[in-house]
Amino acid sequence: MELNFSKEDLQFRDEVRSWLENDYPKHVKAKQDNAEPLTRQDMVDYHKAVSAKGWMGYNWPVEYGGTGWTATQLYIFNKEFGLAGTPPLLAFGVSMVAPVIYTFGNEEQKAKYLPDILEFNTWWCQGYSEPGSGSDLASLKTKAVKTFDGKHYIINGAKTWTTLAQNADWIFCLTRTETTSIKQEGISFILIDMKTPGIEVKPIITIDGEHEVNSVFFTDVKVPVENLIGEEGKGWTYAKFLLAHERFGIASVGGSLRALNKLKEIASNLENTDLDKKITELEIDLNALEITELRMLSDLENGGQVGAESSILKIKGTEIQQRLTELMVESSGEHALLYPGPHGFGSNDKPSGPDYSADAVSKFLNMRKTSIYGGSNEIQKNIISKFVLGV
Amino acid sequence: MELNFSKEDLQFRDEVRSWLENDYPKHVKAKQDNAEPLTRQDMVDYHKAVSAKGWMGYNWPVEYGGTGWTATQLYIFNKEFGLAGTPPLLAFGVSMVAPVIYTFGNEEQKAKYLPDILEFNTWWCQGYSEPGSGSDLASLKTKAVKTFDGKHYIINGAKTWTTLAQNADWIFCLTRTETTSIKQEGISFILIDMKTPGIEVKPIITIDGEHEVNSVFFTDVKVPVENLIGEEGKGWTYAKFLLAHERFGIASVGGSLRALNKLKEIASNLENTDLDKKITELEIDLNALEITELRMLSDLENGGQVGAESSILKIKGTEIQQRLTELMVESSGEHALLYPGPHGFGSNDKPSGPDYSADAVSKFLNMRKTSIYGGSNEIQKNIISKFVLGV
Amino acid sequence: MNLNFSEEQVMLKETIQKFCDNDYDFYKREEVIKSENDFDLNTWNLFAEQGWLSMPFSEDSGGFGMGPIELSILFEEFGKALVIEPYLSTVVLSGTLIDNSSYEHKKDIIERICSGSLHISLAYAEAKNSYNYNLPSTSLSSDLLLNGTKNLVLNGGNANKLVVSCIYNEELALVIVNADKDGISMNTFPTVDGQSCAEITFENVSINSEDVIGTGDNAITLLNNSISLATLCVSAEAVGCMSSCYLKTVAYTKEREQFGQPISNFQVLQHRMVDMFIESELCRSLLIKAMLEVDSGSDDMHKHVSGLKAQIGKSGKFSAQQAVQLHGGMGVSDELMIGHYLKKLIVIDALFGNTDHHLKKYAQ
Amino acid sequence: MNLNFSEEQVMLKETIQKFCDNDYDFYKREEVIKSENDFDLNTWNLFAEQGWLSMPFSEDSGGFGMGPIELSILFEEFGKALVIEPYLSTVVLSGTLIDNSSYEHKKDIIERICSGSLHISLAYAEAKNSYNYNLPSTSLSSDLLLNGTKNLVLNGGNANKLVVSCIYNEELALVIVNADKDGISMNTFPTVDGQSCAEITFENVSINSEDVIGTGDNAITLLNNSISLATLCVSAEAVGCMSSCYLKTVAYTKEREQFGQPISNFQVLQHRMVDMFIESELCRSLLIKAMLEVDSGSDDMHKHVSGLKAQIGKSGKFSAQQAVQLHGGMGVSDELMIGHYLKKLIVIDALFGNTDHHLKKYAQ
Repeated sequence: MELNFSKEDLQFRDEVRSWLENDYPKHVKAKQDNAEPLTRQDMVDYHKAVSAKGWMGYNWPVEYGGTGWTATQLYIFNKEFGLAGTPPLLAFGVSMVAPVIYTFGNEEQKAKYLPDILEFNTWWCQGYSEPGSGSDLASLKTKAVKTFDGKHYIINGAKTWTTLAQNADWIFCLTRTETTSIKQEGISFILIDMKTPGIEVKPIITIDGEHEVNSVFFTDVKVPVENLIGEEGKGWTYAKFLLAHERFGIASVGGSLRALNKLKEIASNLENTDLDKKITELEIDLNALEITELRMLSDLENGGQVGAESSILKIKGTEIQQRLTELMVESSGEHALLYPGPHGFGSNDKPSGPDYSADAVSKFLNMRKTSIYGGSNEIQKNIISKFVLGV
Repeated sequence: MELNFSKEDLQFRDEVRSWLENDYPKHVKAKQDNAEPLTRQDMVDYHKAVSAKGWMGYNWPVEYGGTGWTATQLYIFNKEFGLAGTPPLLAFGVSMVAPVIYTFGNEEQKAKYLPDILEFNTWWCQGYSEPGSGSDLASLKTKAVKTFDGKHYIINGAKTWTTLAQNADWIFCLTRTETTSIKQEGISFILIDMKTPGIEVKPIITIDGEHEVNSVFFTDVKVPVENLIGEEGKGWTYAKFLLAHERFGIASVGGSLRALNKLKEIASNLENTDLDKKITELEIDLNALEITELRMLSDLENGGQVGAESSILKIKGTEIQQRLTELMVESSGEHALLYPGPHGFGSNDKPSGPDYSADAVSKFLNMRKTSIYGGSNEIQKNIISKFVLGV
Repeated sequence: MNLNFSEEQVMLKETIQKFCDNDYDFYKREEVIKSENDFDLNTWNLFAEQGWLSMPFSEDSGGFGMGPIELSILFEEFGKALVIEPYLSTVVLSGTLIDNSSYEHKKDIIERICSGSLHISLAYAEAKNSYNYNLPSTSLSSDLLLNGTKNLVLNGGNANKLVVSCIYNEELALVIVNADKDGISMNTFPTVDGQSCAEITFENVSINSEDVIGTGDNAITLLNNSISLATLCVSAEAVGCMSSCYLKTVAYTKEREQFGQPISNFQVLQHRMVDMFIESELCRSLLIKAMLEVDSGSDDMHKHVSGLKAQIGKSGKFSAQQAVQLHGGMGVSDELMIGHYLKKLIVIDALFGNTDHHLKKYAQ
Repeated sequence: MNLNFSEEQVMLKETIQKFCDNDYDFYKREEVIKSENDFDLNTWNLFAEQGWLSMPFSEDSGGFGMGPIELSILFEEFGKALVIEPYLSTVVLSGTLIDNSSYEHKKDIIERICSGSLHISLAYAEAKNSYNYNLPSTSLSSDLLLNGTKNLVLNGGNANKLVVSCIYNEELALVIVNADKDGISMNTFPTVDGQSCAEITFENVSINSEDVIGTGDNAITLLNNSISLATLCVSAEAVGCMSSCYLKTVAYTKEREQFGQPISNFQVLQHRMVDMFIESELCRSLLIKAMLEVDSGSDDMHKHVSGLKAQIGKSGKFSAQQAVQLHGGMGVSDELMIGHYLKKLIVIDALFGNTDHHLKKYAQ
């Protein structure tokens, strides 16, 4: 039994750290460290820098231009990026649609889409949730009807909670190509160019004042049948495959460690023993979460399987992220009532009081989504109950 | 709006306090204050003293020898007794079977049973739960079959968790006189002399080492039909009536206040700020519980109805009682591992360390039952959900 | 004992409720927040006409002589509708403080508050005093020059006058000053709950001696009573928010279908809503206790306000967080009331001392 | 990185598991507890034969040179079966302390521990030291007379020898003394988890100078390492209890029918069991971290043991309380394991510092 990383892994960690110190774009780092909003171009610059290093395909096999990393390397990569406070890498292209394309797509599709994803020439978004379907994803209603000549689908319906659709070039959608008695059947996985006529993106402003998510409406949107991935009606299978692909990193250990360290530094100047105790409890929680993730990693690396236990990572990871922002609000005291809005107070006009309080509540409000999306924490507990406890 | 008691109520409170100071049997008080176990005779002495004062029928109407108290008086009575640390009055006779008898029984039955209950000449116990039926009380299986001549019931079956059956003279039982498709039908309410042949009482030792509850087995127990209360097959109605009768006092505000004061005194010598904070939170909780009970009381006194909201009193009352014992264990530190057993360490042989630790764990273990019995706290939440929230 | 409202109180409650239901919907509120103004002048004038701005003031000053019970009723209803008008700062924090002082012009000021023509803010907070309001660093010199910076002055940007806490002769003092006086500069900021506050700097602002409205123990009492009353009011507001949270969540879960049934069928959600209901009821009980204690001016009143506020901080955040969670994605949308209750309850926890602060105060 | 057990460790685990399953059932345990003896001599001899009593000792002393990982494996299995034999006091607390000391007779003592013929208890606790073990009031005079009272001496009533912490020359010291020596008197008491402990008074008990086995910093290190290792062991024991709690509760709720269905169908109970499972897994993770730190003797080892123990206190009580609650009436019956897990987990929280104590230690 050995918790330490191998020499190779330590070398890899040093390489990641070196990149973060030298090649993580400075203008992005500056804004990110000051909690200033990033522009679309900032995000593109950042992703292209990662791509230039050859790390964009962090969870892809080598044959498609991926890194072919071990689970441990991927863990180290995630943790170090989190510790450095980088923006999370956008998952929609590289980590969500790409594995579906290289696993179930045909050669033309692989050639058409994968290189642009690797180089971040295309920004993807995800068309899963609909106004009526939340945790019950399979109840989706967006329709794709084949034209008479069989060359196109005509798509009608609406998707919602679509993250950064306002920036996206492409969207991958679950659509209903057939109405069946079993709702998981008749679903197809279709890629749609966001410039296609008939697509309308409407912002949803969230309680933190941000425009991060959108509703996307489809009115008679004409899509070539070549954009169907795999077989018609098998979309649900691909969707489940995709979900299984985004397990690791969900614990956000690196990012939470960074936030914890900041919180500890703040608390050390406050002489508030109540806060100290809460932080200690949270630190132990985070420690337990990290070892739990490493245990699953160790199982994987040693030929084992990790199943529904990984829902623990989602549940505890999001609880810890939320709790960190709660304690940051608490440490702001009465100054928590100030609201900078999504674009900050501006540079000349900051209120006095602790500077960390400026975005404490915004972050707190933003983090509320984490226990809701990606399968709410209640759904995760259902999964553990069914698949781990067998009840 | 007025939280203060009326002059009359304050006079009544003084009368209760005076009785507790002067007439609460000294030998019972001494043992009770030292957390020493009471004998059967101690309990009889105590109840007879209450009876002598005319307070045994605390929730009865005047016509049957009850006090005819207002809800406020009953509240004061409960609270003052709790604050004085008296043993809880045994509910089985006076508060459970008696209201069923004077509401649904015939004149002979009233004359036969009520005076003995008022004078505590008979000790009653409750035959509700069965090995298979817990929260699902109506699934009970104990059978009562009428003899050919119609003069007796022959009873077979088993009851369990029967509190102090080892001391009881009589038991009131829910029995199945008919097998029906709706399980709530066909249940009859029958009184049984514990000396009847065929009854066997077997102790159940609980985790605190106490013999408080029992299993009671009935093998061909012959009971006169005169012992049926009300109509055959209507037992479920009477049982529900009975449950509605034991709502108040369940919050145990007086007893919890007494325990809280003791805990505060102990903590004041410990210089443990963590414990202090937990005690403060609990004190506020208890305060909220008391006002909540008073609000329901005020509704009653002003002609209103109190429904399923009173489940709050059960839930929070038991949570607070349990929490109090938890904090007492905590304040015992490492000495909590000592176990005096149900009969204490004896008088000459006490361990050093804080004296309050001697029975801290026993009480903690004993209190675990409170969130289980009388409709588990989960069942109480189902009740609130259904009848208050309407979901 | 009678814990029911009097007939007059029930009528007051119904009047306010009717106003909120009919004239204060979500969209109107959003419009005002997004406009240049921090509140709606017509609404404020309506408050004046209804007499609500006169409620807590003594009859001598032209008020209705109502107390913490009526204020609690008002604020609970305001909480349900998330009213943003600056009642707390002008009427409760500043108005009652002045009314309780022996300031010679107080009648004039209170009358103008009642008519809706005057806004006053209490400048009690500073960047570094973390809930200890009795030791400001703002000072009044022996020749009555005021120097220092106050922040989080609620509605400060709209205030015609300010009540400022400061140190004078090594004691706490309270002074009144016109907001447009020379030497006063101001920055305003939005607050999380859609209101606004100001950071105000005083640089050698000369104060008239008659405008020093309290010093020493008297100033401490005036300030603490005013803040205690305001703490009670925001707690009542929180109770309003909390009861709306559970009621709206029950309604939503009954309508929202997932997996072929309303999600209110799921027992975990049922019990969660029961917990929200219980927290709300327990807070209401503590509110009743505290408002009766403040009403009678008992020795324990600050203690009971602290007990209430400590619980409000915990229960409020719990209720709103669960309401958001059970609303799923809709819960984090700015277009629904639910998320705004969460913001309000966060602000209320932060105002006048959070849970941990009041737990310590309660235990003292 | 590899967090899986080695083949030898898996074999050890299986051997102990087999023993517990076959030879250590509930009724046998109950019999021993109710008898005059505090443990079963045959079982103890079997431990010796299996070599389990030799596990943690250095090979020089005749042990197997195993470490905290193997001890954790042993204690987790002991936790599942609630083994009451005094392994902790004789082998872990006293044995490893002596083995790590430079005591000249240590080889003899360790050999007798390994063979099962010698019991030793560590007298570390006193009535007033509330988890601060480095400042005992028991003292050793300059002419080597021991005076003072120790309490909560685990298995003290059966001990042939005692290791006693005391103050000598104003420093901490550890002495070994035969339990039957003149001047030693003893009272024994049962513990909540079915074991026993003693309160031992020393009155001018003369100590041989060679039996002072550690003084000053050396004594502090010996004592703290021994208690840290014991803390790790009881935490592993707790993890065993916790995993049994959720597994037995899952099994029970699947069988127990109410309202015409197994109660495991109720979502509230399902999520409660999921919470128990999660707590148990998180504790296991902290256990792994702590045992590896102790194994490597890292600077942070005491910190990580404290983190583990703090979590064990919370999670352990939660898991056992929920197990009792979900078993309903059966949960509070002394005839089922469930209630005994609760007792054990209460004892473990109390031993060597409870949650709050270790949170503070962790933060230091």
